Amino acid sequence: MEINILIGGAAGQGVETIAALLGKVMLRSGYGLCLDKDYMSRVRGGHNFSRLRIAGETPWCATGKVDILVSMDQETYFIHQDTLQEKSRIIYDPESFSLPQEEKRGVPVPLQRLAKEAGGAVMANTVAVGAVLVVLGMDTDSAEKLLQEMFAHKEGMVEKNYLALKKGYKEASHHCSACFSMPDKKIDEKRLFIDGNEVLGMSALASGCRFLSAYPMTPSTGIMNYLAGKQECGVVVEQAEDEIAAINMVLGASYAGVRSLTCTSGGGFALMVEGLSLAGMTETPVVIVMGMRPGPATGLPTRTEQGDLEFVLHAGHGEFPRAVLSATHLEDAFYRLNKAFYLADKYQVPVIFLTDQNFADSARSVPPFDFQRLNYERHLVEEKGLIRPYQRYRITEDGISPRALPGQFSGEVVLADSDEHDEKGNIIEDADTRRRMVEKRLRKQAGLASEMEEPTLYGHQEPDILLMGWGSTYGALRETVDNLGFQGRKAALLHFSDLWPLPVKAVSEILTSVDKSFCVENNATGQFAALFRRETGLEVDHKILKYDGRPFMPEEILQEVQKNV
Amino acid sequence: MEINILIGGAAGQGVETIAALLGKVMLRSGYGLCLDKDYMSRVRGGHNFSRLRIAGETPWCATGKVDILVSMDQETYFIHQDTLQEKSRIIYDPESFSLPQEEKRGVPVPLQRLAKEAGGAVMANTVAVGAVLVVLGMDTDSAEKLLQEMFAHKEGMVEKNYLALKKGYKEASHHCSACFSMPDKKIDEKRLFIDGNEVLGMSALASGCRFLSAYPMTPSTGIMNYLAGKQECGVVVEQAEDEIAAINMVLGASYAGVRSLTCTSGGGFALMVEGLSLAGMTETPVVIVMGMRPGPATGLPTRTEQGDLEFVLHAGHGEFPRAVLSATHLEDAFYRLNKAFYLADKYQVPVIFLTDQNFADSARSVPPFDFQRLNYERHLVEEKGLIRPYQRYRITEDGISPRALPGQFSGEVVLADSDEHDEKGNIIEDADTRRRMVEKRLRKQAGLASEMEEPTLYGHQEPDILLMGWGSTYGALRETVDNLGFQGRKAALLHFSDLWPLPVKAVSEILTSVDKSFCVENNATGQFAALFRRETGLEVDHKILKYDGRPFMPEEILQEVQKNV
Amino acid sequence: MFSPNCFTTDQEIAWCPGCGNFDILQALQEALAELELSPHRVLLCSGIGQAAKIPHYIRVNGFNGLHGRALPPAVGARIANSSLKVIVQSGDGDTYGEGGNHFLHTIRRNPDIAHFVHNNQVYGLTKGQASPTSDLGMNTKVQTAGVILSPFNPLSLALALGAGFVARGFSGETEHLKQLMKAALEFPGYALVDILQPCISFNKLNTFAWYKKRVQKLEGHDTGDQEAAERLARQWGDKIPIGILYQVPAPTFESRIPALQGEAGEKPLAGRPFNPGSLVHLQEEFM
Amino acid sequence: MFSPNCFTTDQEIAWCPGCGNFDILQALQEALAELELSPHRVLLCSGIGQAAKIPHYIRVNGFNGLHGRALPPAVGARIANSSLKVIVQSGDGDTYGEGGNHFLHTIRRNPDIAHFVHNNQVYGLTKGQASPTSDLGMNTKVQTAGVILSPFNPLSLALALGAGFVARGFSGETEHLKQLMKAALEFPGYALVDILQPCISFNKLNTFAWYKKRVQKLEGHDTGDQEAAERLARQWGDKIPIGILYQVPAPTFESRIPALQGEAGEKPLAGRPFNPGSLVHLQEEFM
Ligand SMILES: Cc1ncc(C[n+]2csc(CCOP(=O)(O)OP(=O)(O)O)c2C)c(N)n1
Ligand SMILES: Cc1ncc(C[n+]2csc(CCOP(=O)(O)OP(=O)(O)O)c2C)c(N)n1
Ligand code: SF4
Ligand code: SF4
Ligand SMILES: [Mg+2]
Ligand SMILES: [Mg+2]
Repeated sequence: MEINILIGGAAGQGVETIAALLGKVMLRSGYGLCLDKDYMSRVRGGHNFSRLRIAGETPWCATGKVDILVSMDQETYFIHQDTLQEKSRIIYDPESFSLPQEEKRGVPVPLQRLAKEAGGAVMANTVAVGAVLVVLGMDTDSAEKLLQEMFAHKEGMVEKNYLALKKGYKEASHHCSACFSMPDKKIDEKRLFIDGNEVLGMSALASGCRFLSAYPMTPSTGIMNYLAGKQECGVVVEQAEDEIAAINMVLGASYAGVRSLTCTSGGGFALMVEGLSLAGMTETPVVIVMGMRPGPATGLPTRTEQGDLEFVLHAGHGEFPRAVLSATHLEDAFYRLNKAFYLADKYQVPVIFLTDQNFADSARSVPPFDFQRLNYERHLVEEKGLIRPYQRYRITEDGISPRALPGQFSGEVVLADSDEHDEKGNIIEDADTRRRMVEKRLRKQAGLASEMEEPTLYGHQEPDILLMGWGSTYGALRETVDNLGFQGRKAALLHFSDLWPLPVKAVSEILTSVDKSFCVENNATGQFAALFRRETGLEVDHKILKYDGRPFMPEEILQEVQKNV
Repeated sequence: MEINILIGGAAGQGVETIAALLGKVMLRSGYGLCLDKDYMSRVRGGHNFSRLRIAGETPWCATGKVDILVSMDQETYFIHQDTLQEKSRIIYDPESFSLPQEEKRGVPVPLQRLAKEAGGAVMANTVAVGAVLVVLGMDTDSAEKLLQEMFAHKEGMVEKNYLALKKGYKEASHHCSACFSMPDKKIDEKRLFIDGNEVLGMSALASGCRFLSAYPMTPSTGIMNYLAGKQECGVVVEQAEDEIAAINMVLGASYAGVRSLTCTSGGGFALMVEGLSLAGMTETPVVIVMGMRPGPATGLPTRTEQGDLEFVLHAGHGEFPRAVLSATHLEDAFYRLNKAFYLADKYQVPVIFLTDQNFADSARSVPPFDFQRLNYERHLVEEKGLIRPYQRYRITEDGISPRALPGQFSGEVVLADSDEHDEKGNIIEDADTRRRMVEKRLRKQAGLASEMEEPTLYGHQEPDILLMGWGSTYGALRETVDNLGFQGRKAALLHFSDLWPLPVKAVSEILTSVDKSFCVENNATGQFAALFRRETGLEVDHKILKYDGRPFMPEEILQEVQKNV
Repeated sequence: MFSPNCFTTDQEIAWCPGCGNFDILQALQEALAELELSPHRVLLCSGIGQAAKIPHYIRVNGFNGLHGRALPPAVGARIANSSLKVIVQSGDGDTYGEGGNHFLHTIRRNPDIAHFVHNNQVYGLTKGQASPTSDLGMNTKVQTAGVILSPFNPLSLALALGAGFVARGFSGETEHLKQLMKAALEFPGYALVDILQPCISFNKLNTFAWYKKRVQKLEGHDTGDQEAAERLARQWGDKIPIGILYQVPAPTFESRIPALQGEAGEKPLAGRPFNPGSLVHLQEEFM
Repeated sequence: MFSPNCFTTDQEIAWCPGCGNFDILQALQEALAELELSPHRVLLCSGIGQAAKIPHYIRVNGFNGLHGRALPPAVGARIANSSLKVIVQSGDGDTYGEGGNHFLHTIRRNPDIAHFVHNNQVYGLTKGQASPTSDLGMNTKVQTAGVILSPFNPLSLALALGAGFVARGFSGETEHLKQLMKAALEFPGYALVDILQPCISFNKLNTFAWYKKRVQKLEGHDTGDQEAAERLARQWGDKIPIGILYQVPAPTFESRIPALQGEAGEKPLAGRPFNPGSLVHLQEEFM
């Protein structure tokens, strides 16, 4: 039992506002929900939509079928009519456009007019929310409380919005009241309704990150927005003149002692590549959130892809250790970004945290996070551990040199150097020091490898069918495995969050015992499958690839799997 | 029979001048020779040296032992004394420093004083050349002719240099005349004495490249210097404000119709990565010569490494076809850079041409090139083939769209776009066009693959021992195989010039039939071996890796091979 | 024969209704028509942003490149084919932020390029962050405590760098803007027109009315007087001068590049015939 | 107690004997000593080039980063630890070429950084190509027909961008240079000292003698007069003014960043205690 609502319209018509309002109402009413967004690279016009999926438990991802279509313009109806079921309903404004005559599922609600009657055209969104609520057979209590909170500081707006809500509710009730029955609620405790970028911003803040420098770029701008709104928590957010400045500022700040972050997308990351190599050479901790979107070049700026895995794995000239982690689902991402900071500090390496538009812009209802689980060890030299004269790049067994901060110890200076250097950080040219420094740095890779988490098998524990994936496809893959299970198939998922150094034990063991393996990726060339082969020599049987800028739906994956077993 | 001369001294002491003079004398005397350079990232002081190896046939690379050491300062002697043989000789200026008493191999020649007597201290280099010639038992005819050519336009300098040459010759003859016997000459025809950067510059020019924009960076600056000196041939060389400007200028020029080139090293290439992706998306032909040096970051600016293979293979966000070729030896590189231009134009893709400091700065005597073999097809639409309205990104079976130039056809405009686009080049957002455009672009990869040259087996045709390598290690590997052959081993070399798409047929076939395979690379992580495994699932038995910034000597490789067979 | 219609395309325009970009587009189409430039002889290079979408809305050759990188391809194209009339058009963020270094050094080169900057004092496409030209104190989602970097003055900078043609326009004065564009297109060398452009969605400070009230067409100003131009360039506040501040030609980049001069120079680099065999003599110096 | 010797290192200096960089190094060591700055409280950021090797020759904290990127790490370090005295030092190519964009936008920020540019009007480390400040017509291996880009004037540019402290020094006037450095180090905000520095190996045009003959110490100039400063900045040729052209403080970047103000602001960002548990309340807005 679940309800799927799609709200569509032109950019600027309030699609996101309706979705956000409805989402929060559902959250507070104790439902599980998820929300994703599909939007164009423009500010007004075109076609955008948000999908809200509501169930007893929190769903893992969006699906393709729609129960209620909130159609803010005619285009929305034509684009999405194929997703409608027999019993679906279409909420639309009959004074703005009309549905084809044979279309019997319409719920006409004059959104604009009712909003104006309530006090202003801007409230058309609230009218639409009212209409949806009655169609679902819900009351307006929770929505009213929300409007109260949202508009408390705006003179008279609470009342006007109440009125708009009621008008929509009433008008729609003439056509369709409680046309759907809501799922059974299974959630008692408090939940957060939060999207990927917000989770990452919150995690960064709670990980003690105190400096973000970035240059705006979809789909990562949300992280910058989140942190910029939290400057009272003692974080500094500086919009850089370009991504080169961003990464270099962040390196300077990290060198000087604060946990620092930058966030970007492929094109901006491309500009950070030299700085990444600098982080590798100077052994400066840094976390880079890289939100993927379809490339090459500008590509499809507001859409999703997993096309930059190999790019981030090998980005930067020269050889140096790094870690690459990815965002799979919200709960995991909260703790994993903290792990990124931990690894960066402990190993003094750059850590790349891969997300994508699908992750960044999708929200779900999740239980509160455990802030006590977050790590804030800085791995700095303490007074008592200090060996004088201080050597920033002392050669050690594990490759990790003692890290002190400039100004930390009287009489000691800290020299970070982008040239090959000796233990003090001074430029060298000789072959022997070079060799020893390369080895020192690369020894850290082993330490990093030991920190990588093996993926755990989800689904059947002795599967015939193995799905493999990484990053934001987690939800769709998990649902696919569930569906295969319902069909009596022995199916399981190995989903990777930690990508580099690649943890290969679990998968190498199981791969030989399954009948069919599938690697599912949101890209055109199967980059994870290639990495996997590079590391193990093993090949998966099938690749399921999608590269049209849209996220996977579970039903698409299911279909591809069924074709091949 | 061969002679090895090492000329060493501080930067600014004329090491390179002596080497160049001697080299040209040997060339004209009909010997085969090669020359390599080892220098520091400074303009004066420190320690630099050049090694000249002279034989009947042209040697493939430098070796570690030295017959004549021209020691311009005391440091040179101490650094290189271990490379000397019993019969070696050391030419030095006794008025500048003295050798240890027990050192009996010295040939004292007061370089400074004799030069001043001849007319000026700058001619110390010419004095040294004279000394070397007599030690080798050669006459001064060829050297005189050369000085005549070099100084003809400088009043009085020819005579002064003659005098200096003679003084050095005479003075050294008191200590050691014809201490060595020269190899038998085996070369009758004319040869060129040319280094890697010069070969690439000449090839670019002869390939019809008419625009270079670059930002100076060792070890690629030599290409810019070469082309800048040839502007009368109709090439434009523009020093960019940064590497981002360089690649983008070059893309604009290529879009507008000229074969264009940029050259750089790792750090500069890092800054071009976004532009690379732009070339991929706009399908603009471009050739990038990427001269590797040890990283990460600034690393060892004047030294050599093959550490950026994986970086260039995956550089750029998003997925797009590219070719990666490499410079193995001079003759091959001359034609292969032309192939790079050909591939770029035909497939409308970026082509990366990998070199390194070892290749760039090493010179050999080689037969004249066959300019008629060079390709200059531009693969542009002709009037008769033009389909109107012109569509820059028409979807075709092989993925190659018709390329017209702006201004070429009256009434038709050419639109290049970095966003995902339709056939005309206009921005799109829909899934279907996106999918078709991704597939169109990636279809070109198959065409590129069909153009890749399989490496040919050098050495024993049914080998037990297989060496694999790529790029500038060719000479050292070839000599290693020869040496193994002399020792009665069945050894062979598969050396890759074309790297991506990787031609795997030859190697996959032979790998299973050899006893031991070795992948030899000038890096610390075995990047080619990793690529090879990714593409074939196969693993080599041993990796021989060197990452101290110095090129391989054949004897080092030999030793490692012998340890493991 | 030449009408602005020659330059229209069938693309749906993705700008917000009421955006100042529409006026700039129109002024450009009219300017090109009045100068009788055939679409295939014009090249428009742009970066990424709202303004930078313009090559899709006007029928001329277009190179819609990377964010911040509109100028370098234009310079490259001028070298390759100096018979093309080259225009560069982009946003303020693109030109003065991400692309600042190219702005500096392109001015130093002085290529024959007309540069039209849509200066809406905000990042439009990425939804409202401050741009280099945003006024002090402007609040955005990122600049939550208001802009603290002092605004970048493109005109002062261009003058300090020795640009030969420096002008300011306003999208709301379309006719005047068209004249500026024509003058820039006819100027031999690099010509900057910084165009004040209301962004109705994100810049609530510098609105149409705000600009309208302040802009003042220059009259009687001597465009050869650099110090006067510098003083005018600094004017920002109650009165903002629009018009040509400075106009003094100097030798262009193209006129100083050896390969583009003389007899061979008459044919664009891109069109010259070539035969590899003609260069065999290059080998001699190495023998 | 504080002597220039406190700041010397055991590194062999890789500059050419006679290079102007030696004088700059000495002036800096003396300036730091006279200002009684302890080595561990000073941070010197540089890029890549001959000048940029300086952190290896002076005993203070050093961040020797990438070519062209000396400024951004310095700004980051100031944010992280505003108790550090931060100096940026690099070459003209580094600062005005590769790093041009950071130069522009760092001036707009006005962080408390002293910026000393070793302006030898050439690329030294890469062996003699033109730099942005090279004089017109200068011949090099790349600029074989002479430099054709008009020289970049850092002082004019800094003034046009509103820099609060703009000065020019000459390495050959070490005492005078030291005073400039001290003034820049004491100036609250971004302070530029462009230092004329002979490169004996590659710049045969602007030699020590060339500079020596031309430089003129400013006397009686009002450092609060922007227009006068702009006029002086443009002077290049027979007479080249050295000294402080402009000096008018304005609020610094650091003083406008919310997280660095108030009570918490007294402790550098890098040194503040932190406990993840203190932020649990962040979740409320999502409930
Ligand atoms: C390298 C890179 N960084 C960031 C972006 C994201 N981006 C696209 S447009 C834009 C800003 C646009 O502002 P402006 O240039 O002023 O143009 P406007 O939209 O205001 O016309 C940004 C930051 C990008 N496309 N590429
Ligand atoms: C990204 C990048 N491009 C190019 C280089 C090569 N490079 C090193 S120093 C330098 C120029 C140095 O000139 P300048 O900054 O004037 O310093 P100087 O040596 O004259 O003191 C260049 C181009 C580099 N290290 N990194
Ligand atoms: S966001 Fe602003 S600049 Fe962009 S189209 Fe809309 S009004 Fe114009
Ligand atoms: S090359 Fe020039 S700048 Fe570099 S150290 Fe030598 S003299 Fe100084
Ligand atoms: Mg803008
Ligand atoms: Mg310099």
